[in-house]
Amino acid sequence: MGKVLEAAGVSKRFLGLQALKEVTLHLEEGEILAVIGPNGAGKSTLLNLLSGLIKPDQGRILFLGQDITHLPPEARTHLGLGRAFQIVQPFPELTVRENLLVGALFGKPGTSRKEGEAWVEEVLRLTGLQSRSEALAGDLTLLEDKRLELARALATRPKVLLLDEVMAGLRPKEAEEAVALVKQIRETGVSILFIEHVMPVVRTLADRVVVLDYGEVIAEGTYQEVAQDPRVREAYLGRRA
Amino acid sequence: MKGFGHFPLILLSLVLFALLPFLPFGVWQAFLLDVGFFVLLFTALALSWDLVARTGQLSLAHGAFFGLGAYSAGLLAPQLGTLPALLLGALTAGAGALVLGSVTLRLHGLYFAIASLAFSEVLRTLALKLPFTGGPIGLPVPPPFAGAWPLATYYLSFGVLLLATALSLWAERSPFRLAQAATRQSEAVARVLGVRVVQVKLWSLLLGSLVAGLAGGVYGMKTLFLSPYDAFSLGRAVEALVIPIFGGLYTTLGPLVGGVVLVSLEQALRLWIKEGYLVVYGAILILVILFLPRGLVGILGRRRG
Amino acid sequence: MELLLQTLLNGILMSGIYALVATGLALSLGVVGIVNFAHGEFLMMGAFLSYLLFAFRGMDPLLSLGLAFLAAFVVGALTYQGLIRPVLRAAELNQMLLTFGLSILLQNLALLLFGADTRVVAPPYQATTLSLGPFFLGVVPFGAFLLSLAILLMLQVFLTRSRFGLAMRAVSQNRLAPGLLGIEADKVYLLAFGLAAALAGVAGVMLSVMLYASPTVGFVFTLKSFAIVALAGLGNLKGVVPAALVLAMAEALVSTYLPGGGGLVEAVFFLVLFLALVGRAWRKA
Amino acid sequence: MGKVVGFLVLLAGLAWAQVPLKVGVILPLSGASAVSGKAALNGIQLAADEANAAGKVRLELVVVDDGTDPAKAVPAFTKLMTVDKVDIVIGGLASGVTFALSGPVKQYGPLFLVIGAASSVVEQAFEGYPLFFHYHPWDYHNVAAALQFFQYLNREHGAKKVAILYEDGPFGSAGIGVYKQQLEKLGYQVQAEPFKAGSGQFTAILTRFRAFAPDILYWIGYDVDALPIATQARQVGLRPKLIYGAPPSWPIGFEKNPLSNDIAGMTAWLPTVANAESRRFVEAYRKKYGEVTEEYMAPMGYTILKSLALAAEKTGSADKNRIAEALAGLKMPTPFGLLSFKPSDTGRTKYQGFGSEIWFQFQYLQGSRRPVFPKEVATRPLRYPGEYYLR
Repeated sequence: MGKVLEAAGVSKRFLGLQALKEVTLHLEEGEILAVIGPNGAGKSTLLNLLSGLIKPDQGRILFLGQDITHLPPEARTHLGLGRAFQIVQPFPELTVRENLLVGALFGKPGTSRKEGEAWVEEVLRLTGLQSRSEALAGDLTLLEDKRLELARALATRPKVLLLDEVMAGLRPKEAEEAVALVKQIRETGVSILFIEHVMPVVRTLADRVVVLDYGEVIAEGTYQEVAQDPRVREAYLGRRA
Repeated sequence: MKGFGHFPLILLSLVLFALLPFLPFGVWQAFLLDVGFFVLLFTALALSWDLVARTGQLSLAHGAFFGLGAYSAGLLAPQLGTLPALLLGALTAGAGALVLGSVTLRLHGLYFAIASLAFSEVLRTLALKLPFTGGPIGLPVPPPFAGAWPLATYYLSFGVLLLATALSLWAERSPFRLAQAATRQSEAVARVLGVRVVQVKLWSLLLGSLVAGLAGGVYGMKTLFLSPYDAFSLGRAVEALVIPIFGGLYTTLGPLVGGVVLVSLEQALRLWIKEGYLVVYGAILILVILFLPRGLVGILGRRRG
Repeated sequence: MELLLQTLLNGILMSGIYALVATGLALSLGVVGIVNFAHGEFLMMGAFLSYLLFAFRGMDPLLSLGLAFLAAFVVGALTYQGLIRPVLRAAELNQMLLTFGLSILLQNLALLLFGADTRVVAPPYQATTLSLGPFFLGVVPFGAFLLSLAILLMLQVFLTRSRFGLAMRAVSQNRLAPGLLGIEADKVYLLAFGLAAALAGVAGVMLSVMLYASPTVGFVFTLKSFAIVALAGLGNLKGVVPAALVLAMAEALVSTYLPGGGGLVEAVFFLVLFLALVGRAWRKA
Repeated sequence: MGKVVGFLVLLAGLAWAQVPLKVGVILPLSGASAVSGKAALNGIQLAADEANAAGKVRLELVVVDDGTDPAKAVPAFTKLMTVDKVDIVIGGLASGVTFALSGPVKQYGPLFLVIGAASSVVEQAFEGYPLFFHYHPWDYHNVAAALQFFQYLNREHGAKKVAILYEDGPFGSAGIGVYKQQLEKLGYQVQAEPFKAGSGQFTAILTRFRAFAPDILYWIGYDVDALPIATQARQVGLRPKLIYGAPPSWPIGFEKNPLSNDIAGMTAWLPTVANAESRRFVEAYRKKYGEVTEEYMAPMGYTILKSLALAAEKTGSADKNRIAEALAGLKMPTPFGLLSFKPSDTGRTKYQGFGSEIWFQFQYLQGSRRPVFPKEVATRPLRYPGEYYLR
């Protein structure tokens, strides 16, 4: 197993606020890595940096050994780095199928229309959205929206998938389904880095956990390991008190 | 992709326009041809606006593209002849669009609209001040093909509409439509899904401006005279935006229907109501928005996007 | 040096009325979320009201100010109730076409009623001028500037002190999802739109004294107000005054110091705007 | 209103009317030139009434709106030619629109009686067209008339410096180069600045002019600029001895504004002009419309239709070529003085009605406009310097 995605000493400031401070972490091939941390710890900033929506002030980002620090998001997607958003953002005026087709056709340059459409069929089946494929994305329920978000990222045929709190707002039963879906995606050979608030999800899903606090990595290890870490307990409990 | 359903309707209207000079309208023939000329031209302009708007760029610079095309073609026609002049006019407009587009890539919605408006105002002043444009007095333009063929302007105008329709249909029925729609609805998401947003926006603006520039060139050859206030008119840019909203946004049929109805309606109202006809025109715009939020084509079906 | 100071003075005086008109536009944009192309027509109504009262009742435009405020407020509120409220949830472009249609309708209604002629009022103080040493100060532009400032200050107090004002600011800073449009928000919108129109109405009265009344008097000001509002940041009320100042100064300096500058004023105005918008967008990223 | 129908038919009550004549009228009834266009139409309709009442001809007017916009004017003109089938057209008020009509006019070949379109660019466009009758003076006539006044001011009043404000559209910019050159030839020092019509902002330019201390502040613009210039000149402390302007029309109510006092301007006609034709026109106009017009385009329209009716009477035919022939030989008293056609000064067109002689200078004096120059028409002496200087 090798590192598929790596952040090396990445820092980012917003208007004087240190959002990330020399963060170094990596994702192994075939792994499911969770990044957790209290609100404002810099999790979303990290994801935006990895997917290229913002540029770091310092540090480098490597993908499959290639330096992608200065690549725009679409180029990263073309290399195989997919992403799903926390706040679901489907294209409301397109149908579910068309939403997926965007990812399928543009996620990998050179995909023919036929290949793209075939792949969309497969993603629809995998994510259980077949019956809704002709519905406008603006008309979906929250659960369907979440599925679409995942499906669309999947449609770009990523080697690595970044998931931003895809379970947020789901009922436990629904979250269970989603967890199963993510596991299924990993089975197809996709490595996954996800951000999550819901701890049971982290426990059942993550092979490894990285904890962020105030923009810094404060702990790393299995769920059990980090759960025992005094700094992590302080970060979570100390703030709640 | 979608849009097949309306194709026969689009084809039918195009055929009708192609045959218009040969239909038996009696004494109204010549008048209808003149009205038809402007209907075709402004409809093409509206389609070219829609083509750009599909990426979320609300252009108020279409008056500028129109003016760039009109002036370039008008200045070059005496030396180069009609068709090369029109072509170069379109290319000038395209060059202007690329300049505008590349610096305004990060502006969205109303910010883009106002920046493009500013661009247009600055260019108008240039046309007013540059030494070779005829300045405020204006620029005479020769008729196409030295006036040899009376129907030339009409068919040139038809050609512009044909081009605009073809481009729009292509964009609507190829994956480009998805790229445009994704870009419009969320640029960040589109990029993360692999859409080359910068290219999509610039291409759309380029295609739209080429058509607008071509329309401007043909306009000058019809009116035989250009002045900065007319050629770079803000009113024309606004009309280019009003027609698609009126007809139905982000489709080929919408601007087509909207242009034919609205431009003819204006001519007709002016002829029959005369004083104050624009009051009625304004009221119609309001009523359409209130009761047909998807524009005229909203009557035909519920889809858009 | 004298010329420079006089030029700056000219710029400052002009910025007051720009800010007043643009603030109205920013209110309807920031609070209600409507791009109102008919804003200039509210201004035109104020100008005509002032002219009509002057021509037929001999009323001093100063007295028309309050009346124009109320009348424009009512027209604005009615416009909101009848036309804007039904399209609050519609696409932005639809809203724009609606207000554009309204603008055409009102402008041409005025044309039908009053003709295209330019009309002027003649209060006794129209050209009265104070001279302070080497500097000259027109009483009307100065008064209009002070009045604009006073109105904007009152608006500021209203926005920061009153319950309604606070609600208005809350809405403008965090626009409610359309689905959450409650009765409270509805009232806020109504008030904001009425206020926006009222500000334009008052500005119209001032302009009837400084310039003229005609069906198209509002056009230039709508255009410049959009520029100012964009420079300030759409819907950002606080930015309006500085933005108005920047653009008014740019105009004054260009037309004073650039040869042939009078013909370039608009171009420079829009060039400044263009560079500012573009520059800001690239810097932010 | 009867006007709701697309055209207006005026029928003489006299059944034995001899020459029926259908006349197309294409004027800006909307858009930028609507004020002048409506005034012209009023004059034309008045003259048509009179001619029909006299009973020797029967005129039928077909009126269309050119919208001050080439895109609207061209179809409207075509409709006149092909649907209404008129052979004679009165129109051509705005220069740009008239230019756009040059193509269709040459195509259909009507007798074209042009009411405005002073730009000599239009003259070039109609060069060689045989049925082109241009009543209004050309721009070079306007320049000549104004220069005559400037010469007088220089000679009699010792004026030496002119500051010119000109709007940057075709109206203000057309003759500006010639003006500057000619004024300097007359011995003037000249400073000229463009402005945008309707912006109402002159303080900056006027402030700059202060250092130049002009004797004459000359503005070439529109009615919208009249009052702002008068007030802002005072507000920046500019004290010219004469404020002189040449807009196509003046604001309504301007004469009642004390700030208009002593402002001078150029026009071709005033309702107070003392010739018999003008008095008759004013009387008839008042009777038909219940008011007095201040727009010179009203008597201009009146004059054109009068001359046409007269020519038709003389030939007793509706044939455009014969009417044109009769027009060419016509000598007719009008509110502007005697009308007769001669080749234009440049020789480009054959039938030019009025020249610089119809222009005269007036001054706002105690609430009304009075002719002050040249001497032959002056009813009051020119007040120089004006009160804006004496203040």
